[in-house]
Amino acid sequence: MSNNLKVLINGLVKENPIFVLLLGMCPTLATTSSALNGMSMGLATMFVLVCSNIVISLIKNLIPDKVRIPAFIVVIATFVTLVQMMMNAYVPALADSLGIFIPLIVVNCIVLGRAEAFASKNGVFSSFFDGVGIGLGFTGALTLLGAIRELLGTGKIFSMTIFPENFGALLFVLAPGAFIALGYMIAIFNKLQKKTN
Amino acid sequence: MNVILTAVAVLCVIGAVSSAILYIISQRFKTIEDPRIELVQEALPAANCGGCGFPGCNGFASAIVKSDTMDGFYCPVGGQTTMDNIARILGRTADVSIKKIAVVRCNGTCENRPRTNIYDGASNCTIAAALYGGDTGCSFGCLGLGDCVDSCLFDAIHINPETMLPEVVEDKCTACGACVKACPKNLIELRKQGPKSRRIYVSCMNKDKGGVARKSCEVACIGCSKCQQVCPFDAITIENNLAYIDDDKCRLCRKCVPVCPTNSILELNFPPRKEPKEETAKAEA
Amino acid sequence: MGRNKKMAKLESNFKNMFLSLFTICLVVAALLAQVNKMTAKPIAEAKAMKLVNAIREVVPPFDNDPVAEAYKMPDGQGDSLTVYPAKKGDEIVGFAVNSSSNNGFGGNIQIIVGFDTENKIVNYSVLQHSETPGLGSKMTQWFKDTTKPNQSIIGRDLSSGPLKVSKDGGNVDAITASTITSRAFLEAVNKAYAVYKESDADSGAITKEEKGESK
Amino acid sequence: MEIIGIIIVAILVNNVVFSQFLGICPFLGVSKKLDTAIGMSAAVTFVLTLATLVSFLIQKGILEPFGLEYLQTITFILVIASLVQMVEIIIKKISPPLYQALGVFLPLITTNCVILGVAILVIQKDYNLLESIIYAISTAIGYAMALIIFSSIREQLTLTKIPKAMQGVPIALITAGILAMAFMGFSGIDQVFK
Amino acid sequence: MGISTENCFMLKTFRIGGIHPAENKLSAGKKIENAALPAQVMIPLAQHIGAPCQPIVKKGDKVKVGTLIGKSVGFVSANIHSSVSGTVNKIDKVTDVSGYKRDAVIIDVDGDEWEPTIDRSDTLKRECRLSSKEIVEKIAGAGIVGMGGATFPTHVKLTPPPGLKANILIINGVECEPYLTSDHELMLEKAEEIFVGTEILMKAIDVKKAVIGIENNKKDAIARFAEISKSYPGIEVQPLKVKYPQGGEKQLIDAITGRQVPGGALPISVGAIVQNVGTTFAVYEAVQKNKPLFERIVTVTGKEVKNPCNVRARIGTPFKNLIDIAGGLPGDTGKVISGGPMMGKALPDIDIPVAKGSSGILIIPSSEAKRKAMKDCIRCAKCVNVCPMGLNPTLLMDLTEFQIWDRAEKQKITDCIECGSCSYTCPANRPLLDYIRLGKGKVTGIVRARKN
Amino acid sequence: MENKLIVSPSPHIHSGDSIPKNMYGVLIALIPAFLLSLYVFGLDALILTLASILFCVVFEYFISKFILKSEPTISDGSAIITGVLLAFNVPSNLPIWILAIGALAAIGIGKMSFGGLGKNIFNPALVGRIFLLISFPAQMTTWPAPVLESATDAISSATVLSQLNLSSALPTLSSMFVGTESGSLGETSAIALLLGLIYMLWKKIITWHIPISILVTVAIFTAILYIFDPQPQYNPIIHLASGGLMLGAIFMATDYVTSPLTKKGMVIYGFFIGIITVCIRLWGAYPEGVSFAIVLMNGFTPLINYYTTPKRFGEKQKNG
Ligand SMILES: Cc1cc2nc3c(=O)[nH]c(=O)nc-3n(C[C@H](O)[C@@H](O)[C@H](O)COP(=O)(O)O)c2cc1C
Ligand SMILES: Cc1cc2nc3c(=O)[nH]c(=O)nc-3n(C[C@H](O)[C@H](O)[C@H](O)COP(=O)(O)O)c2cc1C
Ligand SMILES: Cc1cc2nc3c(=O)[nH]c(=O)nc-3n(C[C@H](O)[C@H](O)[C@H](O)COP(=O)(O)O)c2cc1C
Ligand SMILES: Cc1cc2nc3c(=O)[nH]c(=O)nc-3n(C[C@H](O)[C@H](O)[C@H](O)CO)c2cc1C
Ligand code: SF4
Ligand code: SF4
Ligand code: SF4
Ligand code: SF4
Ligand code: FES
Repeated sequence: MSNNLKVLINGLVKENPIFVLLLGMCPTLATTSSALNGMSMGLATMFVLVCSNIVISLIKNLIPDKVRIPAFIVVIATFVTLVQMMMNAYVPALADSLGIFIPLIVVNCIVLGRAEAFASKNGVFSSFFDGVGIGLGFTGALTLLGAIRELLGTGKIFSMTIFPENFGALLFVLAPGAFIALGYMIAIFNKLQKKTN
Repeated sequence: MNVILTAVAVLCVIGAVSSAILYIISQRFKTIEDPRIELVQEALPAANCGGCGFPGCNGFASAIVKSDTMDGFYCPVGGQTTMDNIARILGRTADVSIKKIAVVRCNGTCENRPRTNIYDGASNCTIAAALYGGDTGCSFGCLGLGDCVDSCLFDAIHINPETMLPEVVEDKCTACGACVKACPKNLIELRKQGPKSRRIYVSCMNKDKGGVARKSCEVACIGCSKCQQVCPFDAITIENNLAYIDDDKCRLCRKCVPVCPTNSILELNFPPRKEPKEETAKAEA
Repeated sequence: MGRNKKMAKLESNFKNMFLSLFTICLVVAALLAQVNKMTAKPIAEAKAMKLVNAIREVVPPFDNDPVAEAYKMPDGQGDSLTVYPAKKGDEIVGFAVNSSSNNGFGGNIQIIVGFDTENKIVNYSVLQHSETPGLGSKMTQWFKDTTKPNQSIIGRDLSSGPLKVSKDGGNVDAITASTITSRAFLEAVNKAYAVYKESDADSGAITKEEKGESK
Repeated sequence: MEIIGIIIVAILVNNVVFSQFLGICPFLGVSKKLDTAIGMSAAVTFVLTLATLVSFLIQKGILEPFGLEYLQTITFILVIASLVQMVEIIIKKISPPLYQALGVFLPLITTNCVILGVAILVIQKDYNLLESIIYAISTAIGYAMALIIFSSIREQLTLTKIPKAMQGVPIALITAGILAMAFMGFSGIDQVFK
Repeated sequence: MGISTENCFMLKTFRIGGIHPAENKLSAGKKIENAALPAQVMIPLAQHIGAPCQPIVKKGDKVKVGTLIGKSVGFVSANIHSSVSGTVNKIDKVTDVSGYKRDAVIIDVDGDEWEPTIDRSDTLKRECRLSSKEIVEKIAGAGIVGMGGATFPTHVKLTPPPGLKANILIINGVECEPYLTSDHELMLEKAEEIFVGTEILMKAIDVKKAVIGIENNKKDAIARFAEISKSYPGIEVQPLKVKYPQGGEKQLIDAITGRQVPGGALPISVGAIVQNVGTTFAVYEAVQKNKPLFERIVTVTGKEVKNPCNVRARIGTPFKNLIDIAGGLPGDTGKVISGGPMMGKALPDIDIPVAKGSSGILIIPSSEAKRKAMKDCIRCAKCVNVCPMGLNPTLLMDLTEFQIWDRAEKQKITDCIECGSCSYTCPANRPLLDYIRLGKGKVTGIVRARKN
Repeated sequence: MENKLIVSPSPHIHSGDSIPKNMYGVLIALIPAFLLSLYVFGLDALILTLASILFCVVFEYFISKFILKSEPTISDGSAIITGVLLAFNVPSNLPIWILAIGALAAIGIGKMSFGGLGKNIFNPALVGRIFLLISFPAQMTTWPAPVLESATDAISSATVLSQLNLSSALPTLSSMFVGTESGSLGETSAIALLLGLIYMLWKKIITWHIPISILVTVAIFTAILYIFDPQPQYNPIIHLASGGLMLGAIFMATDYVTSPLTKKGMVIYGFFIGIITVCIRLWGAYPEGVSFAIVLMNGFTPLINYYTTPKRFGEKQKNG
């Protein structure tokens, strides 16, 4: 179990998909205009990640090497489609605001990357924890970025007012703000990591 | 149920078509890609420093997979463990390479070697070396402008602000040799790290005649050949008024160190000498 | 699962490759089709709910099914808008008009505007837009603020002429720094009014069934 | 006029990278050298156009008639993945120099959201075939432009000593942010074409 | 033939870049004095571009003024002659202008006895009946090298590669370096001799036309030369606008003929050969008077120098002796430079011997000697605008610093003539030329390695 | 020899030119425009300019001292220029706290993130300005009327350019040239800015290539449109004299750090700035496009530098 815990922590910090691996940049930038959106995107991705990790680690030996990647993609795409349908059915507003980035989870390098690098080599339990760890890392980073952008842009976090909206710099909820906020976050993350080392 | 059937039919057709295509592709690919390249590359440290003599880790991996020996392949960064791993991947036995380390062969500290002029050009050894002999009487010695420091990818060599000479950090140096190439005065040499990092070497490159050399630097090798005479293993040669200790022959007996009249032989990481201490003191005086 | 490691992987020959992909596709397609069947209804419902809620918001209370009774009316510019009549008992209490403009800052704006029977705007709701958050997107609330009579359009009677922003000589204050959005929004409102005007005059004459069919 | 509108919007107003956020990973990854950026741009243009065409046909020819729109994601990604590999094989076979210049980027493209994103977007936007192709090409040009400017900026940055913490991705993101700010200046230009 | 009349209003000059530093010609108009013979001379065996000489004397040998003591080895090399009479003390390593210790013949001076073949009279000898080949041989024998600073063996220059032929000889009387006046004084005092030298050179390379280029800040020399040129058909005097580095070979050819020597090519590719006035005078003396090159005019100058002057010094005389003629080393000395302030070499000490290429000794007070702290480049493009070769110095420096040699080569780093205009101009005090010189060397090495 | 000689590679003399000399030269060239803005907008202009300088200098000092841990270089004057130009690019009634955010964006994002003077890719003052324009569009696009009594239209709060789009009555040309129109602080008087240009050209701080190519491009482009359709919004004179064009062309596009190195490059750069400016002005949502055009072309500058070379000696042989 402690091993699984390690796998989990690994995903959260040492191999944080956004700050360290720099994968899945598109949804990171596009869906973090608010903390809620960021978190939802993170959770949706985490769901796909965990499910596909489990399934792939289960069926890994049934798949010939040469069709490994297409098979993985099909599995991932299935879960993505499931998420898509669920969200449309039960949280349509959120589905609207995440838009095209829900189907694009399919091509999120993290998901395929973990399938390839971890799930296809490990057992179900570790794969599950890997999915949860990486997924939490991703969700955490997205939520944090979303919260920062929302706060700087509109003075709110999760729609709770922290300071009057008039003082928010609109730029942060728009496209340029995404790049700039993420840029500084990575810089700070690097610096902190260097310090702890 | 009908809906489900069409879905199944459509997806299966698409799946079948793509798998057929992929099969053809895989057939063609078979001969081209050697999967071991990727495996080897994974085993490498990914520093892409070129220390192995190939253009980056990928180049090294492709080259070693194509060749059928381990000879001539050594990743200085990853060291022996990495080479062992690669050998395991490729099913070969790795050469036992001896760990080396960079040493700077100049001991002309500010005290030992007084400045005779002031250098005021760009802070770069190669530029200064192209201009003139240097800001001391010794035109062979370290210029202290740090080309070696800039060249090191591993942060393993630093100028000591007191001596103005570079010092190598033992456990960071990977013996990649970048600094050896960078030094315009050819002062840096990769030598065997030695057991417990114990090393002995002549820390001087001055080829001037004894008197001239001595005048410009207190610890210059004057080519007096005393060390050569005392060495029981014939490890020391003298050429152009300069002694050199061959690290293949040297057995670290330390006999040469005290006889040097100018203290230009350095010993590193040895325990303090017991009784012959006085002798050294005498030699120093 | 440790045991699995010992199990040899399937060989990459044509038959295996084809079969495994085929099987995966089969399973997946069946699964997805099933789930789709399950979620199709909630998705449609969610969509419908959104519309009904919007209608409910913009017209006086009603007890009919305005969506079922909806009909299309030409807006006089070659397009037609959907009108949802709201009835209490059999009495018409108002109309919700689904209107749009393409001239927003970010393009298309979809709104639904509710009128009572006396030419007055009851309320509006923005269904869809891609205006800038924090700027143009303020239109969802801006024109409802009845404490500021110069910017609210609630209760306005459009028979005296179309609404215009004050910059263009009208009497509606535009959203700060979003004149473009405001113009587009008011354009959609004015279009809705034109259609409302038509259907108001006709509502008694044309039966809802006939209109409903044209939906 | 409509077509020109699509082109201008796709290249300048809603630039894929700076305002749509598609294809950011290779945008950050392959933009360190100008030469590679140019090769990558060419590869993206080619694959994007082809993939949009094929997926458009699949959508209109198979999925919609059978009412299988929900299989969009899965079929598109399958088709695109196979397509990219096929293209790679073909180029390798018929023109090795072309492969050297462009083919090496192909594997990177499969997992690039631009391709799938544009394939889905043209369906969402309800474009016809011609419009879809135009949109795909313009998007690719916008991508190429972003990639090329960006790599030239990064080449220049490698010749200066920027603060340690900012080196690499952080400064690249800040630069992209400022460029995105500059591209916002074009907003509203599309109105002219309506 | 007189002053060329075209462009009297706008003086001719080269077309790209250039700067105009304060001229500071402090020793202008000072008559050439003869330096006293030193007690000992150190004559370096490498005073030219190319292979160093082989010494042909040994310790204890007696030599006279003009005795051959070093024989050239290889084609690009030049003979070395004794500049004094006396006894060879030893052949040893001596720090020379290069800043490194290199072989030199050290001679203890004893009297002043010249080789008898040398014609020591002052009379002008106009006629020269030698053939082109004989002239070149004589020049080679006299060990003449370019005295404009490059010290390229003159006989090599006069032997164009097969297939190329010169059609114009340009005499470089520009002396664009600030402070220096040795060429100027030489032109005033030895004008006729220079014209004869020019005629000899014209004969050697078989051209009908020669142009003497002089910058407009030497109006007296221009006037005198214009006067004399009337009696020398084919030789023209061309006043030039004052602009550094007009003395650079390529710039001078551009200024005078409007032809631009392509990158990597020799001047002969556009049919021109350039010789310095000092070299021309040395040619006259060698051919007409049999006198090898063993003395030269050196300007000793500097703002704090008591008596800036132009002296005729024997090769091998320590700089210190010449500085003493000018009133000794000022108390506030920061830098001693061999040559001009733009291209000269700073010396680590002043016991270094005068060589064939030493045109001046410049002493800079310490307040001006130290470079200001270097800042980051602000990309002001001033260096780009002043570069006479149309290069991009700031980029070249960066490329060198980051060792991107392929781009440096594409950016024509090897075209740099090391004029220093870029470093001079840079508001951020960047050591542009320091790095470019380094990069140029590296790239030249890479290119050469590729050819082999 | 008692004192040691100094040895360095050639050249051994220096022109004496320095970074502060250039920077303070630009500041001197900005004086006429500043005086005019005082005259037009009164005390507000003074307060805003001083505050902006203060913010920029203080931010630069703190960032370099405490975050980058390097020697602060505020004395070189570049932060002061950034401050002045930022102030010149905002309306005179902008709240000070917004100005502070703009200064932070300019210095923090635009300049110090890249390492400070000389390393930035984008013009810091304009990064600050666009940051504010996007973040606080309302405050950034409402201009107070000039405090001057003689102003043509004392109630109007729109700049000439926003009136262009509304095609309402245009102010007189002379008022635009002299600068009694409303607008951002520094962009009101073409004449005062041109004085600055002449000064900088005279002092050889900048060359003519960038400003002239921008102005000529704008003039020709709008003139062509005007010939086909003589509407006031196409009038080239109005385009030249109004808005931030002069300020941008003379003081901001010419920023050394962010503009091309070669003359060819400068002309290409200027040409595109001109074209983009006119396109945004006439057809975009923003009334003014100079700042966007300049920042955009700042982004293209490395590419231009990569592909343009100075005129090489001997490249095209012109013998004769
Ligand atoms: C990031 C950004 C987003 C904008 N979004 C909108 C918008 O959604 N709606 C709009 O009408 N104007 C929008 N604008 C335009 C400007 O706010 C404003 O200058 C516009 O041209 C009209 O200004 P006015 O309303 O004060 O006349 C936007 C501007 C920026 C900088
Ligand atoms: C390898 C080499 C070969 C040369 N060959 C010739 C030659 O054949 N003819 C010639 O006129 N000059 C020749 N030169 C001389 C150069 O063109 C040039 O005059 C010399 O380097 C000094 O010029 P500068 O002081 O302007 O730099 C040669 C130079 C070098 C380095
Ligand atoms: C930047 C630069 C400046 C030069 N200035 C002069 C000068 O002022 N006078 C001069 O005679 N030679 C000058 N030279 C040397 C000439 O290029 C060329 O070598 C010389 O005129 C050829 O004649 P020589 O071989 O007789 O010396 C300069 C060279 C360079 C590169
Ligand atoms: C001619 C000239 C124009 C300048 N223009 C600007 C400017 O528009 N904005 C700015 O922030 N700094 C400007 N500066 C100052 C400085 O170059 C600028 O802050 C650098 O970009 C900072 O690295 C200018 C400097 C000069 C010499
Ligand atoms: S000190 Fe020298 S040999 Fe050691 S790692 Fe650094 S560069 Fe390589
Ligand atoms: S060892 Fe060599 S490279 Fe290093 S500082 Fe000394 S001279 Fe320079
Ligand atoms: S030294 Fe070289 S780069 Fe500098 S100005 Fe002169 S020719 Fe140009
Ligand atoms: S002159 Fe100096 S500051 Fe200006 S561009 Fe050249 S190197 Fe940079
Ligand atoms: S997430 Fe878009 S390319 Fe990686």
